[in-house]
Parts: sequence; C-alpha cells; structure tokens
Amino acid sequence: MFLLIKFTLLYAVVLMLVAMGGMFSERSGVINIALEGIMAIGGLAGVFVLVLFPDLPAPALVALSILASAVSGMIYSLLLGFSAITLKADQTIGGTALNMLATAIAIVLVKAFNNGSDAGNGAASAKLNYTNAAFIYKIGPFTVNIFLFIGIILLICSYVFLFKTKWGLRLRACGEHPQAADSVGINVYQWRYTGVIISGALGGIGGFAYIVPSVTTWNFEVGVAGAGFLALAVMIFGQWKPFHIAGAAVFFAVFRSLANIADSTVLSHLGLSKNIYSMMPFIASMIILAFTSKNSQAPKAEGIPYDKGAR
Amino acid sequence: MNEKTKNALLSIVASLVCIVIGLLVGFIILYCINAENAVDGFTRIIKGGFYLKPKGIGSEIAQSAPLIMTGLSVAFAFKTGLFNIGAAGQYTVGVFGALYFAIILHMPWYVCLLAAMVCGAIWGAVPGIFKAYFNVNEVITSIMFNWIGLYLVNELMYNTIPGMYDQKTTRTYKLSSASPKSLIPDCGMNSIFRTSSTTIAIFIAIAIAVIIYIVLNKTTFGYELKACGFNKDAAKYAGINEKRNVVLSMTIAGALAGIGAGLYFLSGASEWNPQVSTALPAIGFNGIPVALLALSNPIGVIFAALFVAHISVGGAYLPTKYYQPEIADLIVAVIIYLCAFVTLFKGIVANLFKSKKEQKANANADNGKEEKK
Amino acid sequence: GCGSSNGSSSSDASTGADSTSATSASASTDGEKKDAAGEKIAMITDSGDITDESFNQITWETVCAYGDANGVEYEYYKPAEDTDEERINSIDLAVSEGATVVVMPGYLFGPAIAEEQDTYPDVTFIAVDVTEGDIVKNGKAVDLGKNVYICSFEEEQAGYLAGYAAVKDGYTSLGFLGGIAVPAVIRFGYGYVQGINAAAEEDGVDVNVKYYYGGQFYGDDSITARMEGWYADGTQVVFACGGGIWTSALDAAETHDGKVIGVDVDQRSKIGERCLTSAMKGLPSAINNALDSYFSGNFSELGGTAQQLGLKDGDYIGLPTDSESWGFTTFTQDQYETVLAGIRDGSIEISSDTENQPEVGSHVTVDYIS
Amino acid sequence: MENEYIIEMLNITKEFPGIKANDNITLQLKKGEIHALLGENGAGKSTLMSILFGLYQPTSGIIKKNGQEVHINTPNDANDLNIGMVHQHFKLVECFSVLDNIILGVEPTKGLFLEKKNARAKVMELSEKYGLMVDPDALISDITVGMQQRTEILKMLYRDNEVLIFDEPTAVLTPQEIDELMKIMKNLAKEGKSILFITHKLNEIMEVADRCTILRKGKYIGTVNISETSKEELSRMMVGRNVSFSVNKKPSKPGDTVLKVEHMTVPSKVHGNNAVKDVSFNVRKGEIVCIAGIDGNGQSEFVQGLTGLEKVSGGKILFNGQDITKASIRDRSKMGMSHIPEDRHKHGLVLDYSIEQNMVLQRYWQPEFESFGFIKSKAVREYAERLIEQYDVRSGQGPVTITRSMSGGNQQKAIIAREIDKDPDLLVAVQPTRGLDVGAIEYIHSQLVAQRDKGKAVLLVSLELDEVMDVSDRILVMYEGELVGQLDPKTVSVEELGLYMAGAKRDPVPEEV
Ligand SMILES: Nc1ncnc2c1ncn2[C@@H]1O[C@H](COP(=O)(O)OP(=O)(O)OP(=O)(O)O)[C@@H](O)[C@H]1O
Ligand SMILES: Nc1ncnc2c1ncn2[C@@H]1O[C@H](COP(=O)(O)OP(=O)(O)OP(=O)(O)O)[C@@H](O)[C@H]1O
Ligand SMILES: [Mg+2]
Ligand SMILES: [Mg+2]
Repeated sequence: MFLLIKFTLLYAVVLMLVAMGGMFSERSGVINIALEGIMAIGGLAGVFVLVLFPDLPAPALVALSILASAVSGMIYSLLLGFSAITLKADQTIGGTALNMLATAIAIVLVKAFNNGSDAGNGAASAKLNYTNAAFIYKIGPFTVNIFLFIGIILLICSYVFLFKTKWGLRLRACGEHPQAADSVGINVYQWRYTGVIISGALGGIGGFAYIVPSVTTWNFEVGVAGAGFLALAVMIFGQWKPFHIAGAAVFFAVFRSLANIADSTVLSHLGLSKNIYSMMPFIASMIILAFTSKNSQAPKAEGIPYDKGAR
Repeated sequence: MNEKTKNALLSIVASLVCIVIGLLVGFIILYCINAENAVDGFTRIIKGGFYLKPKGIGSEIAQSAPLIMTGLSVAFAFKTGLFNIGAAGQYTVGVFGALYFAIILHMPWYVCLLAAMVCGAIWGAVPGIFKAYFNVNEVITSIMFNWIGLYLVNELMYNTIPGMYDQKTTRTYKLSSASPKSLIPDCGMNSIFRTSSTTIAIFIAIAIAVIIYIVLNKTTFGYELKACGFNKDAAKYAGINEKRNVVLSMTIAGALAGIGAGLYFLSGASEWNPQVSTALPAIGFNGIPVALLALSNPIGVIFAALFVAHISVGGAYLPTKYYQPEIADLIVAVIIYLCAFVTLFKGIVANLFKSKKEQKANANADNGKEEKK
Repeated sequence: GCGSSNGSSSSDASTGADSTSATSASASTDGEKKDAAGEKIAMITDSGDITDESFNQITWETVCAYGDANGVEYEYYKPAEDTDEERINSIDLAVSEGATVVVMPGYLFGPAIAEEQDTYPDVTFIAVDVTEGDIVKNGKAVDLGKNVYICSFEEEQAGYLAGYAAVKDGYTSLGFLGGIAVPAVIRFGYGYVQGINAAAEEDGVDVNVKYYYGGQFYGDDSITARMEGWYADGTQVVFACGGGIWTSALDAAETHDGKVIGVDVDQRSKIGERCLTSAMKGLPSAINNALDSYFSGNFSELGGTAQQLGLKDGDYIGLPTDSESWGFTTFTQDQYETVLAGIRDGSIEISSDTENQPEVGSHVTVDYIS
Repeated sequence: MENEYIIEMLNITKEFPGIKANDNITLQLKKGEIHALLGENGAGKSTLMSILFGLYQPTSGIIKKNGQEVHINTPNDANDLNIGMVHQHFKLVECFSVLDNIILGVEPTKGLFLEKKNARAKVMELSEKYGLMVDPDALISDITVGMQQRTEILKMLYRDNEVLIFDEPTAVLTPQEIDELMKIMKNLAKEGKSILFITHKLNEIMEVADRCTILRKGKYIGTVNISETSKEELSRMMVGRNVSFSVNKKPSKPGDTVLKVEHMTVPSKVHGNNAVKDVSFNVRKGEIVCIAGIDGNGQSEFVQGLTGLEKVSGGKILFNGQDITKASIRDRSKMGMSHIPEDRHKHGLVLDYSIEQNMVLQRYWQPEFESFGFIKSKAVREYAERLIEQYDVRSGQGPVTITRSMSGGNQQKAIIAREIDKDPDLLVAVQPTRGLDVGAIEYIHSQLVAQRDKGKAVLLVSLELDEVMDVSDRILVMYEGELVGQLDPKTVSVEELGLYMAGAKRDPVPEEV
C-alpha cells in the first residue's frame, strides 16, 4: 500500500510537471509535442551533473542538477520556438522531429562520455549510473522525493502566474487572440517564446524527476519511454488548468504504478500480464478524452503560427 | 511555365536543399567525433547499399518497400489535413495480421497481405473516429494507439495465441519453415542480389504509390478528401460529409501502413520479437520524414523512401572503431528536423521569383475595374 | 585498451580452471602457428549491443583481451537490422575488411553460419550459445563445416547451484528476474527452480518463488518498482539473470535490504556486498580456448564440432568460491563441492528442457508472472 | 501658430505584395476636431490608420505629432503617444472579461500581482462620464456587439488617449445606436480629444465631422470642410463619378411559393438559448426577399439552418413543397438551392484550389464532370473558362490560378458565378457585396435582379441598409432571432426600419403572403 502511494506520488509529480509545461506552451499558442524529447534532454543534463560532481554537498548537488535539467530543457525547447514561432513552421511536425532528435543526441552524448571516461573502443554503453540518496526522504513509512515538494510549489506558482499576474494575462491573450494582444502592444512572439521556454524548464525538470528518484542507472536508449506523451494526455484531461492537471496526473499515476507492482498486491490473483497493465493508462486516457474534449477549453489560437502582416 | 510544373520544381529544389544541409551537418558531426576517418565514414553513408554490392542493394530495396508504404500512409493523411503519427502502431498491428494469417492459418501471401492491410486500417480508423465524432486531436489518439497496439500485439503473440512464438529463436516462427507459401515471390531477385528477402514487394509498393497519386489527383474521391484537408467548412458547404472523410482517410492511411508491415514481414526479411515492448518499429516513424521530404507527393515518397533507406543502410557500414552505430540515426534525425522546414525553404525559394508575377496578376485585376466604369 | 563503463573486465569473467588458458596462444604443440600480423578477429553482435552487460559484452571483452594480449587486430560489427540477412551482410562486411576469424554470440546466428560457412571456407567461425539445432538453412538443419566451431553451455547447472545454495543458506522466499527469455536465460531460470526444489525437498522447508522475465537486458524504473514490490512483499533474494537488469534488482534491494544473485560472471565487484553469489558460465574461457586452438594452428580439433559445455567438461560452470565473493552464512564450501561432484558424475541430473516448466515438489510454490 | 495639428501624416506610401494600398497620402488632424476618412472598400483607409497605430510600417513618408517627427513601430509607441484605435474587426479576447480586455497591456499591479480594484473604479467612472454602459465582469463572448464596441472605446479612454481612431464603427450599429455614438464622439471632441472617423456613410460624416479627407484606390483626393460641402460632392470625390445610389429595376411580379419556413428554431453556438426562435415566412418565385437586421441577431444561424450547415432544433422547411428539414446539404443543392455564403474565405472557397476546381465545388460529382469516379478535367476546364468569361472573373493565370492569390472582389465574383450558374430555384445570398468596391457591388446587384426577373426566388441577407432598401422587394426584419416586422421598401423610411432593427418597434409577420 505504502509502495502504491510512493510510486503514485512519484509518477504523479512527473506527469504534472510535464503537463504543466505543455500547458504554458499551449496557453501561449504553441502546441508542444516535443515534451518527450525535452524530458530526455533535461534528464540527461541533470544526470550528467550527478555523475560529474558526485562529491558536492547534497543540497548544492540537488540544486545544481535540477537547475541543469531546467536550463537544458529551456535551451532545447528554443529549437521548437525557433521553428514554430520565428520560422512559422508546422508545430506538430517540428515537435515530432525534436523528439526523434532528442534520443539520438542523448545516446551519442552518453556514449561519447562513457568512451572518454574509460578510453574504451566503442564498447561504451548508453547507460549512466549515479546516486540519488540526496533526493529521497523517509517520512515515517512513506518514502518521498524532493520533487514532490518542488512540484507542489511549482503547481501553486504556475496557478498564480497564469491567473493572478499581468504576465499570465498577456500569455493567455497570445494563445487566445494574438491579434488583439498585438494591438495593445503585447509582443506576441516574445510571449510565445516565453511560454515555450517555461514548458522547456518544466519538461526538463520533469524528465529529471522521472529518472532520478526511481533508479540509480538509466539507459538513455529508451528516452523516457512515452512519459512525455502521457503528459500531453494529462494536460488535455486537465483542460489546460493547473489544478485540474494535478488531479489528472494522480489519476494516471495510479494506473502506472499498479502496472508495475500489481503482482505483489491483491491484484496478483487476476494474473494479468504486464502488457495488459501497460495498456491501461492509455486506454483510460482515450476514454476520458472522448468524453472531455467535446467541450474542450483548448486555447483558440493554439497551433496557428502568428503572422503580423496577415489580415 | 505553368503553376503546376513550377510548383513541382520548387518542391524538388526545397527537398534537395534539406538533404544537402542534412548531410552537411552529418559530415560535420562525423568530423567532430573523428576527423581523419570522417571522409571514409561519410562516403560509406553516401554509398549506402552500394558499399556492399550486391547484397547491400538487395537489403536496401527490401527496406524501402515498407518505408514507401509508411511514408504514403503519412503523406496521404497530410493531403487530407491530418497528421498520422500513428503509422508505427498501424504497422505493428499490421504485422500481427500478416503473421497470424501466415503462421497459424497458412494462407497464401496475398491473403496475408490483405489481412495486414485490414488490421492496419482498423488501427487507423479508430483515431479517425475519435477525431470526427469526439473531436479528439488525432495526434494524441494516434500516439496512444501506437502503444496500445504494441502491447496488444505482443500480448497476443507471446501469451495468448499458441504457435506464433518460437521459444528457440525468441521470435515468431520463420515463414521459410512455418509457411513457405506465405512468402512474397521474389522472381529471382534474391539470386541476383544474393539475398533472402528481396522480393517483388518493392514493385507492389511503387504500384500502390502510383494508385494513391491517381486517387488523390484524378478522382472525385481525392477531390473531396483534399477539399476537407484544405478547408473543412468549405467542404461541408459543398455537401461533402467531412466527418466520414476524416474517418476514411485515416482508415486508408492505416491500411497503407498495414500493407507496409505485410510487405516487410511476408518477404521473410524479419521475425517479430514480442518480448521487446519498449520501442515501436522505427519504420513506422521514419514514414514521417519520408512524407515530409516528399512534401506529401505520393510519387515523391518513392524517392524519399529510397533515400532514407539508402543512408540508413549506409550508416550501418560506419566503422564501429570510430563511430557508434547511433551516429547514423543522429544524422537521419537531423535531416528529419530540417524536413520540418521543407515548406519553408520552398516559400523562400518561391518568393525569389514569385513577387513579380503576383504584381501582374493584381494589375490586370485592377485594369479590369477601370474598363468596367 | 579494452574495457567499458560498467562491464566486467575479462579477468573476473573467466571461472577458475581456464584462467590459465586465457592468454596462452604460445602454449601450443603441433600444427604451424598462425602469424598474428595477417589475422583479424571480427565480432558480430546479435540483436543486442556490445554494451548489454550480457553475452555480447562478455564476448567482446574476451575478444579485446585476447587481441591485445596476442597483438591481433579486432573489430566488431553491428547488423543494421535484427534480421538474418543483415547478420549475413555484417559477416560479408567483416570478411571484406580482412577478418579471418569471426566470433558470434547467440543462437540468432544459426542461419547466418549455415549460409556463410560455405561462402567463406577459409574464414573461421566461432559461435557461442549456439546449438546444432540452430544451424538451419531455409528450414532444414545442415551439418557444420570444418571451419566452424559452436558451443553452448549447460546454464541449468549454474542456476541449479545458485538456487540450491540459496535455500540451503536459509532463504525461503526467492525471486527470479530474467532478461529477455532467450534459451540461455530460461535454462538458468529453470535450473534455479530445480535447485531450489532439491534443497527444499531435502530440508523439508517451504519455499516460494516469484519468476519473471523483464523483456529487456537493462534495468529501468518500472522493473525497479516491480522488484521493490517483491522485496516489500517478503522476497529475500532475487536472481537477476539478464545483462544489466541487475541494476533494478540492486536498487530495490538497497531500499528494502534484500540480496541479489549475479549471473554469467562473478558480479560481486559490481553489485557489492548485497551480492549473495553469482551463477557463472565460462563464456570467456570457451572463446579463449577456441581462439587459442585457431592461432596455434590446431583448429582442426575443434572445427566442425558442436560442444555442450558443462561441469563434466571442466569448470565451465560454478559459483565463485573465493572468500569475499562467498556471501553465504550457513551454506558451506563442502556442501558446494558435494553438489558439484553430484552434478559431474550425473548422480544429480538437471533437465535442460526449455519448453515446459520444471515440476516441483509440495514444498515449493512457483509464481510464474507473465 | 506652430502646430495647430496634433497629428500629421505626410506623403505616406504603403505597398503590399502586389498592391499599393496607400500612395503618397497626406492627412492632417487638428486638435479637438472630428476628422472623417472616406473611401470605397479597399481604398486604403484601414491601412492608413493601421500605419498611424503602428500595426504596419509605411514604405515611405513621415508622421509628426505636435510638429515633432515620430516613429511609430508598434502599437506601444502609439499608446505612448496617446493614440488609440477601435478596429474594423474588434480585437477582444473572447474568453476574457470586459475589464481584463480593457486593462490588457497596461495592467495595474501591486507588487507582482494584478490589482484590479482601482482599474474597475476608473472604468466605471469613465463609462458614467461618457455614457458607455458595460458590465466589467461579463465575458466578451456573452455580450452584444454594441457593448463590445463600447468596450473597445473604453480601452482607448482608459489609456487616456487623446487621438482616437474609429474604423467603420457604425457598420454594426442600429441608427439609434449610431446616434448614441455620434453624441459620444461629439462629447469626446468637446473634452479635447481628436478623432479620426472612418465610415462609408455620408450622412454620418455630414452630422459629426468637421473636416473630411477622401481616398480613392489608395490615392489622396482631397480634404474638405464639411460646412462647405455636400453629400453629392463627397460621393463624387470618393468614386470619381456620379453614383446612382439606387438600383433601377422593374416592379416584381411574384409567382407561387418556392420556400416555406414554419416555426424554425436553431440553437446557438455561443450562448445557451436559441439563436433563431420560431421563424415563419415564405418566399415566392420572382421576388427578392431581404432579411434585414444588425449583425449577430441570428441571421447567420438562420441561414445555416436553412442551408443545412447546422441542424435545426424545431420547425419545418418546405422547398418546392417538399419537406427538407432533415435533408443533407447535398440534397438541398440537388433540389435547386444555391447559397452565396456569408464568409467567402471560410465557406465559399477552397482557397488552395484553383479557380476551375472551385467552380465545380457544388457539382464535381455530376455526370457532366465525373465518370467512374474520375474527374473529367477537360470538361471542368471548359466549364471554368466559360464562367470566367461570362462573369468576367479576373486573375493571373485564368482557370489554374490559385484562388488565394485573387482579390476579394474577384473571389466573390467566382462564387456568384458558380452559384447562379447552377440555375437554382432559390438563391440564398448572404452579404454578397461584403468588402467589395462599388463597381462590383452594382454588378452583383444587377445579377440578383436578373435572377428575380427570370422568375427565380432570391433570399437576400444583408447588414447594409442601402442594399436592403435598394435591392429587395420585401423586407423581413430579424431581431434577437425573431422576425419582428415585414416592410415594403417602397414605403418604409430608413429611420423606421432602424427602429425595427433595434427592437424598438415590432408587429406580427404573416406566415403567408
Ligand atoms: N495585409 C494585407 N496584405 C495584402 N494586401 C492588403 C493587406 N491589407 C490590405 N491590403 C490591400 O490594401 C487595400 C486597402 O485595404 P484596406 O483594408 O485599407 O481598405 P479599406 O479602405 O479599409 O477597405 P474597407 O472599407 O473594406 O475596410 C486592399 O485593396 C487590400 O487589397
Ligand atoms: N489577405 C489579403 N491580401 C490581399 N488583399 C486582401 C486580403 N484580404 C482582403 N483583401 C482585399 O481587401 C479588400 C477588402 O477585402 P475584405 O472585405 O475581404 O477584407 P475585410 O474588409 O477584412 O473583410 P470584411 O469586408 O468582411 O470586413 C478587398 O478588395 C480584398 O480584395
Ligand atoms: Mg478597412
Ligand atoms: Mg471590409
């Protein structure tokens, strides 16, 4: 039971962070399919920090690694911004390309790193191992990781930013009616970049939060195994609203954790195979999407490149 | 020179620009990793299958057949305003259809191919239905159904249906032994290329590409589909059932991907490993760059697929002493990323000599007004 | 130099006896000795990568070590696709680039060997984890060429030893975490169950076993989660039998204070003191022997033969016996020796059947998780 | 008298790909005056104003404020110079509240957070002062066009703008609302605001403006003092010739009923209740029936219900005696209904298709153009060439021109050609002259009358009062989804019509005439 809670929290935070990333991007008018790739890059950067500076004091290490994941996520998301905002290219296609690129980059970097680190001859693997003790706390019977707290803080911040500050107002205006925003002197391009970059930061942290607390070795050949796409579903299910997203994330997380620890719970008697369990969150989200997106609150101008000149 | 031919020319130029830039970046990467072998490595990629004649060419052909199909799948959906990122899943389910009819039912190859097509079609139809009747973005649905499809197929082959999975090889049973008559005929091509899976699949794929081209450009059905793609509302206004068309085009896209799976697995090239459930078949996803590179033109898809197959095969010949096998993937991925901008390059190239023409157009339009008054 | 981030170095990859033969190309008798200069060893990977911490990696590291020790050039090739055709192409490529010896790990190479042994009669093929049954050409088994040596191992014996020892050491709740269910892994696993069963019957203790294939040769969050579930649910030892998958078992063991059994080689160095023991098979020594006999010009002895290497053929199978690798408390080295002897003289017989699960007595319950 | 002018736009030229929207135009705005800007559609008014407001950059020419040259590169610069604009197409965020829309861009904050209390107070005060009634918390999507416009005006006042630009503000208002606006503008001028006022309606100019600048085809024609000019002179300057403001047509001789609508009700997309409520009337052969009304009173929904684009939730539609309430769009079209849609870009055309492809949009499936599922491209080409010739649709490369590259006028002509050539029993024309210049308008009106005289039925939906009065034989006024009056254009006055459109006056409409 405690395990179920532990893993539910673990995945929920990840999905929430990434989904909120998607939310910021889409609220500003840019569909962000690239979250999967951004997660991988962010996770990679964070892990690299852990590997390179293993003997930093714990707090510094935690701060630095998380910072690294956020920043790298931002930088990678800039590629999306560039193609989608500056070049006005198709957002979905650009995002898809970035996803494919991310895994390739991660593998090459890690292998190059492993090669360098022990003067190997190509026998370097795409795996990195690290220690994650600094991220994990035991509270009574519960094991929680630092990202739970970070997640809650970011959740509140996101809500406030989006609905209680002028920046939020402007960002949302750009996603709903860019021409209107432009006519009152709001720089649409700048705010769309802002949205995309925030999503990059959250996506990056999310990727790191997915990799680090759960294991101490990660094989970057698998990227983040579809978590980014699941987060997109969470975002839609959460109707682009922070707290709804948090709820949706928990819902999906329960399924995901059950898939893994079912055989050591009462469910083991059902004798369902891991394939079945792995299917569940996706099927669940499909059903939910079918019902929710009839009256979807999607930002009106999302996916449409903004072009000043056009009437 | 009239609009159409000019447009076609532009497209080709734009695609070539993409490829060149992509390869250039690829070379730079090679150079950065290991300077003195960069040229050798690069030539191997460029030579592709021709580096290992004739077998390399054979396997290049064998691989481009399914690529053409998944490329068509994506391109077809594009033409009708949909982004079919689900080709990978439709391909996977298609594999099941083909192999079930071959290994379990021992059907002749064309029946198995049909089965693959139907399975793929079903897997494409679902996102279509979700899009048309629940207005769920087809991209999300397709992504979900990619994974659902993978898990489902693995479950069926590995746990549910006895007799498909071969303990000894940890793959599905080889068709050559399990059901030779389910193998697509090779018409002696295998002996030419000294390979085992170079079949007429490639010709089937090309034929289908041509058919798709005709359907899209010469038939009322294609006219309707494209109208929906360009402008849903206008299509509806013209009395076209746009919901039905969405479902139809996704179904067809799925069918194409399914055929791709059939063409590959029924040529005995490979067996399915139902234990691996972390990655979807790359051929499915590579359909996207192929379609983009071809600017969604069915005929262009043929060449784009050949190109992608060419450099992927070539990438495998990189000397592992100096380059990890992933380098090739990286280079392909870079080209893909650039493909996202093909339309852009096109625009740029176009603007260079478009503007004059437009002026003329507007001019006579205005003179027109004058005369009337 | 050879080595890798987390792979084991070839020295601890070879069990007891063969460590002598490892790098002794010179220690050869009749037949004229090959001159290292004109020679080149090529390794082809199967579906996995040379970093799978399993037979691909061990093979590669053995080849590296051998090549470096004897000044022979070596290189590896990765097929473009997981298909016989691409494996064959890789062999072609290797030969076209001067390979004289081709080393291949894994049953997947059966058809490729059947094809290429005739194409390149004067190239020597060495394949491990391959059985005669695998050498098929379009559906029909073909017999080995003189230029081919293949061998497989009786992993069930290693598994048996591990399981037997664990129960004898007082553990009553065990787990088996396989990688991809390839024949070798299955033999390890079923042997493990048989060993557990034997010990449980002898001592009349009730033992329960959780049995699961991860479907991959590396650990990740979901497998770790599953393992945490097991340990939290009472499992004391998990036999992590699939390349790098042990990382997940270890992560979970750390959080829940459990034990892990390593595989293939003595993994103490990697897993640390949570490593109860390791079920080892002499992949390196087999490869070294084959390479030795080739370079010393005596390959004719091995050429055309297919060996099933187990305890009866030498120390190809075993648990690490040196003190720091011996993680047992009540299970003694003497007990271990007696079991070894039993297996050697055949008084203990272990089924190598991979088709059906081994039947177990009333004391043992095995929960096969799909 | 240094700088009697608050704004001077000197020798402004603006080119768009392929067209000179403004050609060396000079406009000078005095402090505290109301300055009208007059010109046909496409004359370049909006463009000129967009330049002053920083949305476009001029190709050449300079702008001065109070004598100093200024560079207005973004709306921000315009705001800083206290220049505000109400756009032809409102620029309001649908899902924001009125207040949020007003403060957007100049949000008051306390520390990091929004602080709306004072903002609300200020808005309320302004709306008191100028009589601009709004509900600050209502969502834009829920309020009337009138209130949306008041919101736009408040946006300017909230920013303390002293130069106010109104781009066709009256196009969407009733005569009564227009009078309101006129008062408000005079008010503003009295308060010292300087106003630029774009309109097509001469009597509005005569009423409020002090001076008027006229543009034609992007060129500067002249600036006149209203006190010294007349409607006739203005119109002559605007189009460069004497315009016959009325369409000349013989009296209609209606035949038997073609369309009969009984108690039609259509649900609304935006708000909960019905957009069209229990509408009943009929249309007969040989007459042009016009549905008049202010934008957003259910005309669009009514047409969508009639043509099958939307499902009707109640009532019956009889077409040539057959019940087509549930019939598909295709069937209605087959039975002889043609539809010139309100939005030519959304519904009327597939902009990425060539003209010839668009010409057969309604009939590509007919045996004339299709055999065994294949399109007879030769037949299509010939057909398109004929229509292009006959309706003189002008474009770059004839039939293969991509429609997107054509001017709105010719796009519209293409649609008219397609729909009329179907030789329909009933032609539903929704704002057929929208955004077109006088020449095109005259032509299209004559085509509608020609249909009528051929004994066809025409149902015209229009927002333009002049069009309503000139073209129709019978006027039905729609207000908030209901028919509130049936009028005879020969007898009714524009003012009276306005009262009906405003809902101030209503009387029962006979189902049958
Ligand atoms: N963004 C644009 N791109 C290309 N051409 C444009 C653009 N905006 C305006 N034009 C052209 O400039 C001309 C003037 O347009 P503008 O909107 O200023 O006319 P207008 O006088 O405001 O017409 P209306 O009375 O319909 O508002 C039009 O003929 C149009 O073709
Ligand atoms: N994107 C554009 N590019 C070039 N010319 C345009 C464009 N849009 C409109 N025009 C021209 O501007 C003039 C007004 O066009 P149109 O009426 O379509 O725009 P609009 O005034 O914004 O629409 P509406 O009149 O419905 O408000 C027409 O002459 C049309 O040809
Ligand atoms: Mg205008
Ligand atoms: Mg207009």
